[in-house]
Amino acid sequence: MQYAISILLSGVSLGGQYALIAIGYTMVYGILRLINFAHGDVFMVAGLMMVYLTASLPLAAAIPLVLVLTVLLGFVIERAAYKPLREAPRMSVMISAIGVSYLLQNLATYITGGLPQMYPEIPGISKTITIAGAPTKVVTVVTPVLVLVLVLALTQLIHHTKVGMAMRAVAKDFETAQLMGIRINAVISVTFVVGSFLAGVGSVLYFTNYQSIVPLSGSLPGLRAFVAAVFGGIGSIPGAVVGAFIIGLSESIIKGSNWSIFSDAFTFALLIIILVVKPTGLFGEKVTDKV
Amino acid sequence: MKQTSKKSTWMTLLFVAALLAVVVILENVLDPNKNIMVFTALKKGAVYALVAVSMNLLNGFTGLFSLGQAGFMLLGAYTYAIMTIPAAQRDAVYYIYNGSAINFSLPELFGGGPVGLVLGVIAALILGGCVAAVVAWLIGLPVLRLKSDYLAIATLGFGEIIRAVFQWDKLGPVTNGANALKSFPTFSNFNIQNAGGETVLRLSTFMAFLLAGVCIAVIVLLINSTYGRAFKAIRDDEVAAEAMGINLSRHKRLAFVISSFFAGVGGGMFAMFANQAQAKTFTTAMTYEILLIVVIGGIGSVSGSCIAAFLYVAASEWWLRFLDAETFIGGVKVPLLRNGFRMVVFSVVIMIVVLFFRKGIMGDKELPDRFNRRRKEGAAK
Amino acid sequence: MSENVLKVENVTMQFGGVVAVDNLNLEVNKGEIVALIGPNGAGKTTAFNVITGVYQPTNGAVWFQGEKIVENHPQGKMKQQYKGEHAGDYPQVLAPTPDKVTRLGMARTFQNIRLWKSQTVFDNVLIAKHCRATSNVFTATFRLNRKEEAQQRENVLELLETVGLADVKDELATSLPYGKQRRLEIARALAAEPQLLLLDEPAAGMNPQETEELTSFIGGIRDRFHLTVFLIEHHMNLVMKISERIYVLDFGKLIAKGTPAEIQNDKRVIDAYLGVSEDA
Amino acid sequence: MKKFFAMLLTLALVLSLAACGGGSGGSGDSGSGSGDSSQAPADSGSGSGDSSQAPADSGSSSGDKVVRIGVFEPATGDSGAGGKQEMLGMQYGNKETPTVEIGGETYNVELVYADNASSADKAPTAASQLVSQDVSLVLGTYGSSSAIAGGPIFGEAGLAAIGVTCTNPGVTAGNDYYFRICFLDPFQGTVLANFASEKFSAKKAYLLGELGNDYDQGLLNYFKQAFETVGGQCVVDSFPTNTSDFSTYLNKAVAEGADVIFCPVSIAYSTQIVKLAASMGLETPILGSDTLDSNKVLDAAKGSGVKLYVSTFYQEGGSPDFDSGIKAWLNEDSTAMTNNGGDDTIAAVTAMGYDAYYVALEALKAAGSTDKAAVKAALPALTYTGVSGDIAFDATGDAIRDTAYIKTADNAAGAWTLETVQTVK
Repeated sequence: MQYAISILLSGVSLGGQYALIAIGYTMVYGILRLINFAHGDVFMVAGLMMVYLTASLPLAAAIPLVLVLTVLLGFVIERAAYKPLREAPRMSVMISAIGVSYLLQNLATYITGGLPQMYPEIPGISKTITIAGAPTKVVTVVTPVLVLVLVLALTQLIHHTKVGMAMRAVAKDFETAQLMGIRINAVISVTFVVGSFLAGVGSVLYFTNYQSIVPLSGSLPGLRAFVAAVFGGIGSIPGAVVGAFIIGLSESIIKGSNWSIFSDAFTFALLIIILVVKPTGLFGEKVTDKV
Repeated sequence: MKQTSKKSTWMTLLFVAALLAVVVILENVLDPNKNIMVFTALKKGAVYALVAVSMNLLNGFTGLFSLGQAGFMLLGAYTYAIMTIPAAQRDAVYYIYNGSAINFSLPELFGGGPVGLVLGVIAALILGGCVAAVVAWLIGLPVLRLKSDYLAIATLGFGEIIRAVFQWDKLGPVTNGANALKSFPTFSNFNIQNAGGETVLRLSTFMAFLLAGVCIAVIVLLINSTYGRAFKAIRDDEVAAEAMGINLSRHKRLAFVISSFFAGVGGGMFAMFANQAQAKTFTTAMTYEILLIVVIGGIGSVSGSCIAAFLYVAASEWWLRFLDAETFIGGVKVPLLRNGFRMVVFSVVIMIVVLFFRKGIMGDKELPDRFNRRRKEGAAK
Repeated sequence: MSENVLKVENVTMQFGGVVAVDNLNLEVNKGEIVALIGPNGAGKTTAFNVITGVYQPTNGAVWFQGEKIVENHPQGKMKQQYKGEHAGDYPQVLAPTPDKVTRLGMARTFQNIRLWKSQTVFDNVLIAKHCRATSNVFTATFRLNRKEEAQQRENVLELLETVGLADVKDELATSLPYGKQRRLEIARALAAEPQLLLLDEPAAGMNPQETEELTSFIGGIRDRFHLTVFLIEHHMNLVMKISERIYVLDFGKLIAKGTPAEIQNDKRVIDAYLGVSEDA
Repeated sequence: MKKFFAMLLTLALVLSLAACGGGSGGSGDSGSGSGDSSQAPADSGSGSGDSSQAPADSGSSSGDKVVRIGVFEPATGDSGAGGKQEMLGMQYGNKETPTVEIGGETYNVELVYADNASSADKAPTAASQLVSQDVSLVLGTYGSSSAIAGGPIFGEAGLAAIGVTCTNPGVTAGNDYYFRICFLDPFQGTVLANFASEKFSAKKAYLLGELGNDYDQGLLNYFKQAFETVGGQCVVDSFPTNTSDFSTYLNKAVAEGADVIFCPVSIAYSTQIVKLAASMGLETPILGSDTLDSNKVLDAAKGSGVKLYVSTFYQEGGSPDFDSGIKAWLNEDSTAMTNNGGDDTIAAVTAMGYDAYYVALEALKAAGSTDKAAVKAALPALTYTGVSGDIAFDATGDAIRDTAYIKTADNAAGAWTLETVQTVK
């Protein structure tokens, strides 16, 4: 019983953290039709920045600074690596994303010297508590709540502000939105800013739970979050969140079973199955090609 | 038109033959230890060239963005290794599992000795390709219906699944679980030794070039055949291709299977190069490396992929190595140089290529095209 | 029956709640040139897409050379949404892919030109021959199909000469002027050795002189290759001059059929084109 | 113009990140001071700074003869941390004894580095690099699969290699040119299994390793064999590469009612596992192999109630001279300190690297020449008493060792204390 609860708890908190990353994927994909492979690495870099900044700054200053820097990083990546390729074939942009991911990982290896870095303890959420006999951290409980709050705020932003409307328009039809005078680049930048911000928050939660950061720390959570986004229906924010919780829970359950070595394989098998059976995911909209 | 194309075919053949001859001569004339870097880089370059060309067949010529190359290489590498480890060595290699489930080795089945070695190695490589091809056929059924980036992510996931399966200890008696497979024939086994055990003729680099060369030649022949033209039609415009009677699913699967076949052969050759086969080597990072080679060489150019493979290997693992070492010039430490800096510089270079030289080295042209054009321009003047 | 090459029978194509083609019936006889006309958005291209297998019709059947090649009835969600008639008449499901339809002997061109951009004029036509090749991938790779390949190349060259593109055969397809690209698309369709040629607005974007040339060109190839031609067109000059019979589509419905002279005087056609109010 | 702007942005990004890391590199750990790793002034000592590509420096020692020893170690990748610590031992050895008498002449010893990036696909080129630089013998590598991939290259070139801490039997088996000075996986697995049953009277063990890592899986296998022969029961589990969520695994161990947890995983994972165990308040003892003998792991356990036991090659205090010497060096050289993980705790691999360096010197002396064939010929008969014990090679080139140290983490002091010395005959 206690075991089952601990598995559920870990699944829920994982799911929440994946959700925050998955939103970044799903928003970018919705607008640019680009799998932003570097997103997971932005998440990792956010973690590393926290490690380095807390060494010289108090936590209260470091956290906001990390979020600002993460947002800046997302913005710069978009401007430097994706914007010049706006007219290029989709494959080129994706390759550029892979290149950025490669660069961030190598940079992290260079800076950390490949040594695992310990994430600082954050008072309040790092504390260990016991729920129904299962020990866990406060962050586990905080995560789903925070995710809900952020997602609600984000849906408000998307449905009730001008920039949100612009985002929906661009996602629906890139060219037409452009013709209608929507400043595409600004909208895309906002998307990256929001996505990176959420990744930054996600990294604080994630690394408070799993404290060691290595240059590859971002790649696997990133891929899983992407799978979650696809699962929920790419482009749909509620879809990404639901997908993330499903992926987080199922990962946790598989790890708890005797088939734990296939936990990654299972995630990807799930992805392939959903893509083949229902390519639009749980909440995605159907798009037909015109001849 | 016909004449010139025939001529350029001959020129290419001649060029390749000359290249092979140069490789043999160099390998036997140069001091093998002082210049081992050259030959190691050449061998790895040859292997990567083949894999990059096979990826280009899919990504560049058929327009299918697949990221499963490392997975297919893994299949080829394991098949090759399992088929060629000498029976006597099996207990030592599979020491954790108290011996292997498979107790024959192809070179020995073919009678051992030099003939058995050559036949066995070639048969095992082809078998490796076939295993990769069969798996590609199976996963191609569902996956190839997906569009561009979904296909990419699905094949990427497939690579991860394959890796997990091969690392599964229940399959240990066949795959050796997490342990590396080793002791199988490598390129060095093709160096001819005299009775005293001295090497009289070095053919290891030559073998790598020959095998990769033959495979690449077959791919080039395919690309220039009616099927290759159909692939290009699919890449350029799927709807038009289908309207002109090209069966999309059949041709896509064909390209996928053939590409995987050669990735499998390339994987077998990679095992020969790396002296061991271990699932954890064949990561997504490896696929990315190969993809970057394809991009640097030019998507849709076979010769570009070949040139880029050698450049990439040489640059990343040889020429830029000095960036990793802390260096003093006149007693002053050069800033930034330290372990890991090489890869940072390298990835910046890659980003610059991706962003500003999007066509890569060759664009979608081939080497002979370039010469032909120059000749034409010369004639025009 | 053997006389008609193409027969469209009670075809309805419905996208969600929108009926793009409504209970369409038409026939094209051997050797004829038949035009399908109608205002923009009337469902002409959709009809073409149903015939060539790009879309699966919601209901109805398509016959080609006396053989039923397409058939469908409303399924799944469509059962409730279906607004057309004859729902029970087509129990089978036949849904060939476009390539199969082409190999049966039907080739088409596109409204917005779809040439293979990176290929030369010659290769564009040669690739269309692929569907008639008998070689498999091995014989093709190892050049065991030399005879066939040479034969194909020769045919393509002849074809290019017929359509007057032989002098630009090594140019990139996209570097040709617009009129020639249209012509190349037709040549490419011819290379697939069809009995029925479907042309989707072949004169779109052409000036009067080019249209004039095209008119005689279409007639010419029909005679030369013993074709049947079914075309969608807006240029009334061309349509009236060339076609033997005309079908008129408006809002997915067939509103008139007949000879050019009959159509020119049909009140409903004139209303449709001039936009007189609909009673529905 | 736009392109230029984009390029500028990219550059700015790269530089700012590099500066951010460089500026505070190494200070991530408490109490390490703000050791700057990248822009360290040239005080890093000739031992660590020198490399073959430092023409100015080799010029300064002109006149003396130079003998080169290849260092085939990972500086990046999963095993980068361990590789660096192993190199520290060699570097310290080199600093202590920078010259060697060979055939009556004094040679300067120069260490030549090649980073194999902990990866079997980079190992052959790294090995080739060393061969081409004309080294007399090679030391390394941390991580057996790189050793297996590089081994045949050395073999072909007739160059002897001395494995320092590559414990997989496959490294030396079938390769005449590979030697090693450490014990092997079967030995280590058995030692720990016996320890578990003797110390904790454990009946059930939870075994956790990284999927596809031969080191982990090999040890799990031997532990299981040995533990089952003493009447224990094992639950074996593996996690996929790059896993960072270990809570499920630890919970599973608790749920299974395991008496001990055995996780011979690499440093990157073990720090996470130990840290997590600490925050969970896990009471089950954790047993680790030589990879866990790292100050990073110690750091993770510090201040908690985790019971951590590791088997290792060396225990601090085994050689007081060595201990104090290397600590002094670490404290004075900030780069070395950073590479050691930010403090001056001595890892066993460092001691092994140190011994390996001296074995190499002995081999050169015994050979009486810098010729690699002579060095190789001299190795099998060599004996040397290092800080980690007596070293001699058996017929396959493996070290003849029968002793392993088992240490436990003193979480209050943040130091290792010797638990017991296990011997298996």
